Amino acid sequence: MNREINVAILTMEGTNNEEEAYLSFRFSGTSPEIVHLKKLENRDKKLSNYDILFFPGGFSAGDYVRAGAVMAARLKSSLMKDLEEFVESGKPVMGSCNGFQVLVELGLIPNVNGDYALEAALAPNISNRFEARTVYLKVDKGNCLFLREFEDNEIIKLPIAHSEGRFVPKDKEILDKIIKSRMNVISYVDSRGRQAKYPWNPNGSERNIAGVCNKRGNVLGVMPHPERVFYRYTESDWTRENSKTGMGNPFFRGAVQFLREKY
Amino acid sequence: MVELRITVTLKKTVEDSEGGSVLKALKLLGYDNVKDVRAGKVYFITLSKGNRQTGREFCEKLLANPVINECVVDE
Amino acid sequence: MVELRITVTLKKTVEDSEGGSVLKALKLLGYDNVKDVRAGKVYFITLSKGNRQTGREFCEKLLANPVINECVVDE
Amino acid sequence: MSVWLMNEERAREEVPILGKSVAELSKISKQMHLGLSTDEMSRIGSYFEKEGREPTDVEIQAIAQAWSEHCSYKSSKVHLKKYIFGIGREKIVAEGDAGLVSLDDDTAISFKIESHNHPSAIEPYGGAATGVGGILRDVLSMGAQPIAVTDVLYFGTKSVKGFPSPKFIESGVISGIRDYGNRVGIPTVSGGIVYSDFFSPNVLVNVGCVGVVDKRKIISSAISKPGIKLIIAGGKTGRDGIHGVNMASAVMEIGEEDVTTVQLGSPITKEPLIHAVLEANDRGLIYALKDLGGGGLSSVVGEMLQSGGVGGKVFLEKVLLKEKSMRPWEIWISESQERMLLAVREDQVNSVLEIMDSWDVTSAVIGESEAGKRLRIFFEGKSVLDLDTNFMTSPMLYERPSLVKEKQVIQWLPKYPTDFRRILRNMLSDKNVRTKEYAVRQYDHTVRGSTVIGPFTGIVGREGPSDASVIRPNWSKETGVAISHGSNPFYSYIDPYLGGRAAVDETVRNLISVGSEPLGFSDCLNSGNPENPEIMGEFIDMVRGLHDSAYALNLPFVSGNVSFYNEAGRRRIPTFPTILGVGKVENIERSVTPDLKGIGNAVYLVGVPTTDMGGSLYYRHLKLDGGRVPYSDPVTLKRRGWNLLKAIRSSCIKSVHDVSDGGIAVAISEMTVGSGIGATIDVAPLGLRNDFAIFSEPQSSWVVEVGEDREEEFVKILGDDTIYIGRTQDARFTVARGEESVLDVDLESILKNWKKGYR
Ligand SMILES: Nc1ncnc2c1ncn2[C@@H]1O[C@H](COP(=O)(O)OP(=O)(O)O)[C@@H](O)[C@H]1O
Ligand SMILES: [Mg+2]
Repeated sequence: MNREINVAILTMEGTNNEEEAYLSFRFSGTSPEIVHLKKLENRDKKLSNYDILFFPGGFSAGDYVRAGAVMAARLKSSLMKDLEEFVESGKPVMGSCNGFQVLVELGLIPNVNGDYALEAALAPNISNRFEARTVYLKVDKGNCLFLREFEDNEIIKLPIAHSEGRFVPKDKEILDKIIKSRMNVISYVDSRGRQAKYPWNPNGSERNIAGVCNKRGNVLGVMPHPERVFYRYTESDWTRENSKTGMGNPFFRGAVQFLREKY
Repeated sequence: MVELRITVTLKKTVEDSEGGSVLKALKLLGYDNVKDVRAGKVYFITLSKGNRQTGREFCEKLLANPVINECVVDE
Repeated sequence: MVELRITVTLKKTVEDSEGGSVLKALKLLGYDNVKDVRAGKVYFITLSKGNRQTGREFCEKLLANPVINECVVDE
Repeated sequence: MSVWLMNEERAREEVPILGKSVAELSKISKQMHLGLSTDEMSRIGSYFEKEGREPTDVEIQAIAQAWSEHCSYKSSKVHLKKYIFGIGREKIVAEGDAGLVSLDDDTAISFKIESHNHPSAIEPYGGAATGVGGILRDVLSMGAQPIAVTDVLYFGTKSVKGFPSPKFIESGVISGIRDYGNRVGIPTVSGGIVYSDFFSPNVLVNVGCVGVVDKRKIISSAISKPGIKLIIAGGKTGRDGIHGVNMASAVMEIGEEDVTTVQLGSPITKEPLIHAVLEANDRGLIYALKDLGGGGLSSVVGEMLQSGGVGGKVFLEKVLLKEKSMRPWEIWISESQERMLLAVREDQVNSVLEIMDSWDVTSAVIGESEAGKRLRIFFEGKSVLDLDTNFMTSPMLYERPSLVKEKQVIQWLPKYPTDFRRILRNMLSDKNVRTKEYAVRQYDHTVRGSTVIGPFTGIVGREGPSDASVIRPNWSKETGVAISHGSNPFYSYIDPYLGGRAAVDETVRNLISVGSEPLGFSDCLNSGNPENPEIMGEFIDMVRGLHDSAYALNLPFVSGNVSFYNEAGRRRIPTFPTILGVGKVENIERSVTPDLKGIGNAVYLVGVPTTDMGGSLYYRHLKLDGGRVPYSDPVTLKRRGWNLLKAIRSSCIKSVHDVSDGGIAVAISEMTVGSGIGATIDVAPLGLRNDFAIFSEPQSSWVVEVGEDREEEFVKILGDDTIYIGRTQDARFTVARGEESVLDVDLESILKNWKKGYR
């Protein structure tokens, strides 16, 4: 793809990570746009005009009912077909934090059975508190296009900030399929890269799941926030480390590379 | 065994953002027949012994803030 | 006018962290008689017209995620 | 609340005051919850005598709002003018709801700290939440994008009969800040939590906000032309918060629960409102702007018109209401949250309304400015207020009697301690020292992706405290904004003057510690009843202290607030300031954190221990009078601080931590927490007894880790202000005096004690 890459960053009242998502995309060489859900609902804007769709974090509609529930319900009632088409065209779709919650509520993640039914939920953290800190994560990238710039099994650190991040699959069958298809691409680990309990697993997620990619590899949902550590200077321990770029940077680079090669 | 249901809501005089946000969402989903939504919390508490009075103590000591909340205990 | 009460709780199979922390807090307050606490949300919804079925639609479309939630509608 | 009604008709009501006796006037003031003195009531009387008519309820309520202590600073203004307002004026870029200093050629920093003490005492959750909401609006009012929220909290430790328990207050306040700040999407990055029975039951919630604005886009709040339209945007107007300012201007009584003043705030109404206002400003569509806080529309419209020298008219029925039955005076003074008033040129009104709508924000045109000096309010066609704006917005100022009580200063000399390790452990696990992660980790500090230094830094999983936070407001620039606070109620209790100086010192120390140059302060002044001469005396002492330090540093106070009447129950709070300071980090790459960076580096002390132990943590633990409060000399602070800054900028320094509660022993311990690296120091060069050497809290002091090959350069920059005290090492923190061992403690036990209560 030689033309501009158009990114839609979806927003409504309460989503509040659109700024850092916007900047991360802009500094990755794309043309991002913050799009209010209203404009899609009333057909002022069309999803199909974008190359990447990003669901930012925050508290859409206050997260009052359940994280992501209101935004997902609105999207489902007016835009589900467009969303399915977007996903099926193979274009990259990503959601972080509240965005992940919305993707799960929409049935776009994990979607192991391919019918966009609800197969999982993000329940309240086992600690029953909001948790804001940096966590260690292991990347098992599989075919996920957002993760292609990482080494396999690479240990990374990203910030989290959520109170409903406990990944719960509908049943064992769904969980097995997720694992078998290597869709659990990002997991919480301890400082030595081992699966471990709280506090390393900050929310009590099943199998320490922090991020899930769909089978095709183009839809990624993650609880941590790659868009907040685009540069190394916003990593919480950057004064002790000598990394070159922020650990969130490769997510965006990956998506851009993918589009440039594929289209 | 005693089973209590304790419902904690905001007093009518206090603005309920959660209820408001649900109202707005339901309307946007096309339900024009929804007139009002009040949101609250509910606790199902199992006691080995006790009664509604115990429930009222829970309200007072932990579950509700009398300045903003109403607390109803059902057995 | 129809008044619905919709109660949304976590399924028994899903660990209820809020209920757990209320249980812990009540025990710390000295209530050893408390055996179990389940926490949930409740919505009081006023409709100009409708019935329990409408309430069930609200559960499905917005208020509950069947993977983790139970949703009960009372009129 | 008993709504005071003359009769059941909704529109204009007359309040007969002409020719009334003093006693009758006082009764009217009480009944209507006006909080006006009889002097003030008489002054209103003579104004209306000249007008030849009785006032309406709307008029009387409007005047009461404008003349409340909260809105008018009538007891403090004289002193603020004398001591605070004049300092460092050339450094102030603009003033208004918040104050501005310059960050770089194009950008200014807008910031302010404010108390929300009274609302939080009545309803901790809503009080704290709306405190955050209010301070965000102040910063937004200048056209600035908020980049950080801060909160300094003072909790009681004892239950007081008739008031909520300290635990209830604490968890309510913290949840309120969490739920509002997180939802609105501005990181809460700095603050403090202090526990003392001073604050039982008078909890103090001081909240700050910092924002940035393009200098060409700073918005004024003054309207100086006729025909400018007034647009109210954001939340709807309800009965909530009526008479909030009058409540904050009186002593709280036991069991007082005036429900109409309780609000919880709606962060998801605010969140899009911030976007919408900033977009309108970016497109140059805002002529003037102000937020609706204390006093509601009444204060805001009055001040916007008066400061620009015009009059105006408002149609109250155009205001979007939550409840239809509201009376005109209620609409006019309602303090409903999440509202902004935009003044917009007529031809730009539609564009502004469209922007609001595109963010799903409700808005309405409610009036306009007019030539002249009259403010006229109409409701459904009837005139309900017609006042001279100058009269309305010029309250009586008081120079209340003050009395400075001579306090005797006593210092006990404690027995020489036998177990330094135990003392250190107790200090580290003291609620005022140990980690505040149980609260602060519930606040999102990374949202907006610009937090360069957050509240905790170091190895992931075992982070220690940082001294100031640093935000990078523009991803294309290297510049950072440093944010920190200073306050010490323990010092101020003993000596409000030196306490004031120490608060400035701490703020500056923290800002220097991360490698920033301090630019200015905002001050939140907490006190008791100003009608008590002794308290007024303390107040004056405090502002003199602030003045003497800030003047010597030539750093301005660009904004702030005064909270009197914090004296419910038997105990009142000390008179003391919370200072919010901002600094400039030239290049974020050079900013530093307190966690030690490597084994074998040199450890230097900048500063010298002191024998002034008044209010120190060590003496508080001993429960002994410590004598004079540590003395801060701004000249020394300036020399040491700015030299240290030079050293940081030339990269000589690996880590820095300022010396505060618990002295250098606690400072070094905290440096080991986030790093897992220890230190061995020798206190022989410091003189003094060992306990004074390591536990005293000298002002203008820092512990510094210097890279092995940079020592010479460092010492050259700091000169006599620095003393070599030891080196970093593995696994232990040890203190010796020559051959004699004073303290030896392993890092795990430091970590455990400091993290007590978290996890
Ligand atoms: N209530 C609070 N809100 C936000 N940040 C806080 C709060 N309390 C403490 N912090 C932050 O946590 C860090 C450590 O705080 P503290 O232990 O009080 O350190 P210090 O005594 O050096 O100020 C600081 O960065 C401080 O700004
Ligand atoms: Mg400090």
